[in-house]
Amino acid sequence: MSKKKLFSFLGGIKLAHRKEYSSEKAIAPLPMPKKLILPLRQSAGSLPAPIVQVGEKVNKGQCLAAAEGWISASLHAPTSGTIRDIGDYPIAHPSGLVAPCIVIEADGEDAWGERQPLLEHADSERLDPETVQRYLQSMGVVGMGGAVFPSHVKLSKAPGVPLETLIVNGAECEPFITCDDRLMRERAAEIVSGIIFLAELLEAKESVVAIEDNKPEAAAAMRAALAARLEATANHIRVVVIPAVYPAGSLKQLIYTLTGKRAPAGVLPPQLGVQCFNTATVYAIWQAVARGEPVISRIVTVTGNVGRPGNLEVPLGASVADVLQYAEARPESDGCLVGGPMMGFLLPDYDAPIGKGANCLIARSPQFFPHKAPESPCIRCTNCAQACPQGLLPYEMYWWSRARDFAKAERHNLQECIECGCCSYVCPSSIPLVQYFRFAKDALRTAATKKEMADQARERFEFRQFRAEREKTERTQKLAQAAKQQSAKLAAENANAAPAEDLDETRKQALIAAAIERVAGERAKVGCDEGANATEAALAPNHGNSA
Amino acid sequence: MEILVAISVMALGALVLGSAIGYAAIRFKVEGDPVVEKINAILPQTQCGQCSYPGCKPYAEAIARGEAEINLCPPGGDEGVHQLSELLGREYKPLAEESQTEKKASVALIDEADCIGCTLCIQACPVDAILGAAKQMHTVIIPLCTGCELCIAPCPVDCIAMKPLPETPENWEWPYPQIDKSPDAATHAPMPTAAADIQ
Amino acid sequence: MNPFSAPYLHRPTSVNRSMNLVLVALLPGILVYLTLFGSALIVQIFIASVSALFFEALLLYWRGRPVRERLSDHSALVTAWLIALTFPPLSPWWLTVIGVFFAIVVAKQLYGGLGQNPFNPAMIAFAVCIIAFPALMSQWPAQGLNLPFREQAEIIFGLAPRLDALTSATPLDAIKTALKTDALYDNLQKLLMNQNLYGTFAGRGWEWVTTAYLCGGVFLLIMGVITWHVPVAFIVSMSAIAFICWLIEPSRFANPLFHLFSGGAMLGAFFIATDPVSGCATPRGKLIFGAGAGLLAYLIRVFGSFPDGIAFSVLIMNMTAPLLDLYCQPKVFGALPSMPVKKDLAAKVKEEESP
Amino acid sequence: MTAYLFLIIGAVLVNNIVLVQILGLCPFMGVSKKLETAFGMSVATTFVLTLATGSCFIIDHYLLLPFGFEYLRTLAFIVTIAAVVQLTEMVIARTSPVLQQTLGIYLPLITTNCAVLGVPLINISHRHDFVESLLFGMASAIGFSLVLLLFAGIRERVEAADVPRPFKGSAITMITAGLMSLAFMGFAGLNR
Repeated sequence: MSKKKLFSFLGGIKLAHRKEYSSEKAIAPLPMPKKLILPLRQSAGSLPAPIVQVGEKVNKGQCLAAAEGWISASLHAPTSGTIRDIGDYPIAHPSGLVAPCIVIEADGEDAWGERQPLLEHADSERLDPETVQRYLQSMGVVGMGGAVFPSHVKLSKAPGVPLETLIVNGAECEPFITCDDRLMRERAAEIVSGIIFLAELLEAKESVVAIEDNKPEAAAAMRAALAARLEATANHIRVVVIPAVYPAGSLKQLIYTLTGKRAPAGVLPPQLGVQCFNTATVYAIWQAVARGEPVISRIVTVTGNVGRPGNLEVPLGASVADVLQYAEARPESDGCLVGGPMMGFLLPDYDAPIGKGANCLIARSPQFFPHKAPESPCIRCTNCAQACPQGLLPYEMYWWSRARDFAKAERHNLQECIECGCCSYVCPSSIPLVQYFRFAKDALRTAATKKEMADQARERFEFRQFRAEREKTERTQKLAQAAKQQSAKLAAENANAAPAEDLDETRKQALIAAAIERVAGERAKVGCDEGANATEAALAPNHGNSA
Repeated sequence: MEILVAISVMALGALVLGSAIGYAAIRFKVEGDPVVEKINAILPQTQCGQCSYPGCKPYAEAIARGEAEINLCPPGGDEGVHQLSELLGREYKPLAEESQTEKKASVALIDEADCIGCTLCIQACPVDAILGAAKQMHTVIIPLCTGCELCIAPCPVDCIAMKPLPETPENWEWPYPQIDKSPDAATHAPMPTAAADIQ
Repeated sequence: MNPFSAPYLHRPTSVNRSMNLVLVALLPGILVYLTLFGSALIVQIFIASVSALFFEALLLYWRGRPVRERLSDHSALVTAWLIALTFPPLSPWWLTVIGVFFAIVVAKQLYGGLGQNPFNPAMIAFAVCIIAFPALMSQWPAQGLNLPFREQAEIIFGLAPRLDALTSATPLDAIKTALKTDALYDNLQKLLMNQNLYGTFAGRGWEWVTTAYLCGGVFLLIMGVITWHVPVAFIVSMSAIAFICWLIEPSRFANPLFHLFSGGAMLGAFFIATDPVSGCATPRGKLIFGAGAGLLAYLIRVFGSFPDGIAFSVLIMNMTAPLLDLYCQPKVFGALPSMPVKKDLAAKVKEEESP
Repeated sequence: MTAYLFLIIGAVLVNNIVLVQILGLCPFMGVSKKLETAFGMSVATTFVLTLATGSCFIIDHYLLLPFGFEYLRTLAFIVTIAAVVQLTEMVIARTSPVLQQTLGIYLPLITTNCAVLGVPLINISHRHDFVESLLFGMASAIGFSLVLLLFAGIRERVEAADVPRPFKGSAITMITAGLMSLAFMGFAGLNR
């Protein structure tokens, strides 16, 4: 295996890994809770539409909500039971707001419905990528690293760009989290099968499993699993150990570390001949195509101030409270983080359910998270700029965000911020920089939506005025025409009596009138068509929004 | 005598410069007013007429002519006034007295049971966001509604009400950080422990 | 419920730590200064510190800001010490207080306090006082001033008469006076030749003070409080212009070493121009800022009307800092050299996304 | 050549029209809120000032002096400047409507910008010849533009600062201008 040069990205920080609490705990299943709350929002893009009724009995793995549109993924029942409600419940979100959910009451039998693994039917011949994409969408496979972007979308290749490197992200750079570590240690064979499947499907020239150097056991397990498969060598799949610098697992930084390619804003990895999947996602893809099991559970690391830290296989829809109770969270904990301590969020409501992106629960206590000083003035020490892996100037972005001057914050590339938290971590003034940036970004997003709506309203208002104008002219024209016909009739009556030289004049007038009429008619028609188009155009984006 | 000469010299100078300006006025004539478009782009396009002009464009034209203040648009809010003052270099003013209160974004909803299908609201809607025909029930196309409230007054049976848009995780915004408070001071619900479960 | 955002981990650092390190880094300079030029400096540091803390507390209280919290960041002390070090040690107490007033109240607190002042407070103090009280601000003591401490304190507090005999022209001053006055032209050559009279490179003990500042500055660099950009750019540009002038006419201009080790050059390069608040913060901006400050400091101290140019050069560069920072932004990670390509790619991606 | 150099350095830095001579404060305070408008104003003023010094020199030298109308100088200069500004405004309105709108009332204000009248008068009192007049006019305008842009940069920053309420707005702007003026005193003596 050839050793390739690694690139080290700008900035980044060294963090205490703190994975020791749960890294030696094997994956254990969480006992099935009695009630599961499944938010429809389990992926980026549009919400899937429920296809079950309240009171309906469902089997484990049965589809509950079907994907709507391309960037969307289906949702399945994590266990057998009865649909109790379809309505708004609090979801795991920093706002603590409610969102549409499907509630299942488990019957305790955990009976699987019919499973149709894709590979069983199409084992001999090469699979058509589109079939795989449709299948994965229907199996609800999304990015399990936290971004929950539908995985089937990422199987599309950029036209004309061959896939140089398929990256499997096992970096897991945030402190505390060990779910991918354990998954790689315990289920390496499945992951490797998944990688081979993806590499062959995407015709990747090489595949790289990136693992941070603080997880030697996972790297060893993956290497052993790769060595056991002949296809692994044929497809040039290898394990690369990368230095543990936060945020090494962030997409852009990981691509740069492994390939030296920098992804500019707005350019997706396939454009650079790279595609990246999380290890848990690869595992989920393999479970779907080989066993016909949709995504109905995920590995969640429970750690922090709990009596029994560990890695649990949690059915989707189990509440955070269920998991915390099982892990024996200590009562003096002050809150629970969902996700890592650098990019996760503090959960406002423990009844919120575990979703496809929730990789870690951390019970907070001052022992693990020492109290932070209140914000003091920024002295532009530039520690943040030196830590920023994106090469931004957080102190400038902060200065303008704080003053709510968002345009100037954008002038300093606010939108390029990946919210990794390095700047806030190093800030000597304890400024919650990331929150300022999120605040500013959200304000900008709202302003953009407002602007879009205003533009649409203006278009429609102007069209309405145009229509009113047209109707008015049409009416006057009709009147004029009637009058003209009247006069023409009169003229015709007179024509017989009129002298010969006047005849020419009358004919000319009639010709002109006819021409005017024709033109006017055409214009009205064109206007109508335009109007129809405009209405269609105005309606089209809303279709996307409401869906 | 000298005064006369001086006056005539100045007059001559003025004449020469005046004719130069006159020529320039014709040569560099400006058609239309592109600023109106810029102002109109800032206005929220609710077409609500709360500024006392019939629609956003007429208000924009009035601002460009210097006839209207820039603080007459309640749907545009404080932000809008700031943007206008930036664009035009005019002094910022808080929203005009009668339109002080900024309203939450809301949309019109027709109580479909009461609707008699009179089409009056359809005629009032400036952005064609109401669907329906004579003697048929009408309905508001919610994504198109600007919340201008112009349809409420014409309704003979008062079946139209404004409903604020709900806050969802999708349109939720991160709040401005609390500066003087340590984030650790935030209060938390008690941890769900096994003991709590038994209760 | 007001949510607060990630990250929930923080490195235990504070503003207070870096300010304290700056104070520590000033100590060697202060010690050498004390031994060579008398103990009056201690009194000045005391006056400046007390008045700075007083004004800062007053303004913070008046503005309803947390007084103790803000005072404990020690930024006012840094300003006070810099004022004490740049003012002549025997200047009357009220001069120092006026300087501190302008620094803390006008240049700092009126702009919102720490982190928001566009000009370096200590240098504002120096500039105000040298323009308002030029005579008092150029009374520098001769080396080995051996008045008892008590007497020096009495001079500062106006209890004893000021003695002209105590003061002597600084080397910079002497050379400038000679350069500007034709009558003293021969004198100038003598001054430049007579290296004994002037010590090894900057004369009269000042070289030892500036060397101590240099050591303190290197300490700050090692501790990571400042970056190398400003001091290096400052020293390079000042020696470059000094070297050019010296090469053209060695009989009129002093050598680069003399300039680097006289007056406030080292203090300016490591402690004043590196102020992150009023200076540049981008790497390229810092280089331009340092180079500009070094160049202007040389021009002003050699050709201008003031004995030393550090204060004015830093203030002038402070004015340019916002614009320099705006146009020296570093490249964002992954930014392509040409924008159209990027947009083109992005558009293609969008088409791909929506079949 | 050195004389011209010193003339330029003198006009741009040492005797800066705004910060040292304290002329042209109206646009300095009024149009420095945003960098973009400040840039527009700089360009407009540079253009007008150069043109005004040139035309005023011609008027003075070939019209007023030969006929002994020196006492009409102020009047004649004002008329000339007004005409030049009018022409500039028309050209700008045609070529850049946004610039015209953002400059708003400030473009006609150049007419009453005392710097524009002051520079030709200083030219006369310093007995500059035509080339020197033009150079001096241009250098003064560059000095004006320089400090206007720097001032705009600082003001944008200060605008977002936590300035005590009584000092918000014009007050802190005046203080900033004063401190800038203080800094510019550092250039004193450099042109000798």
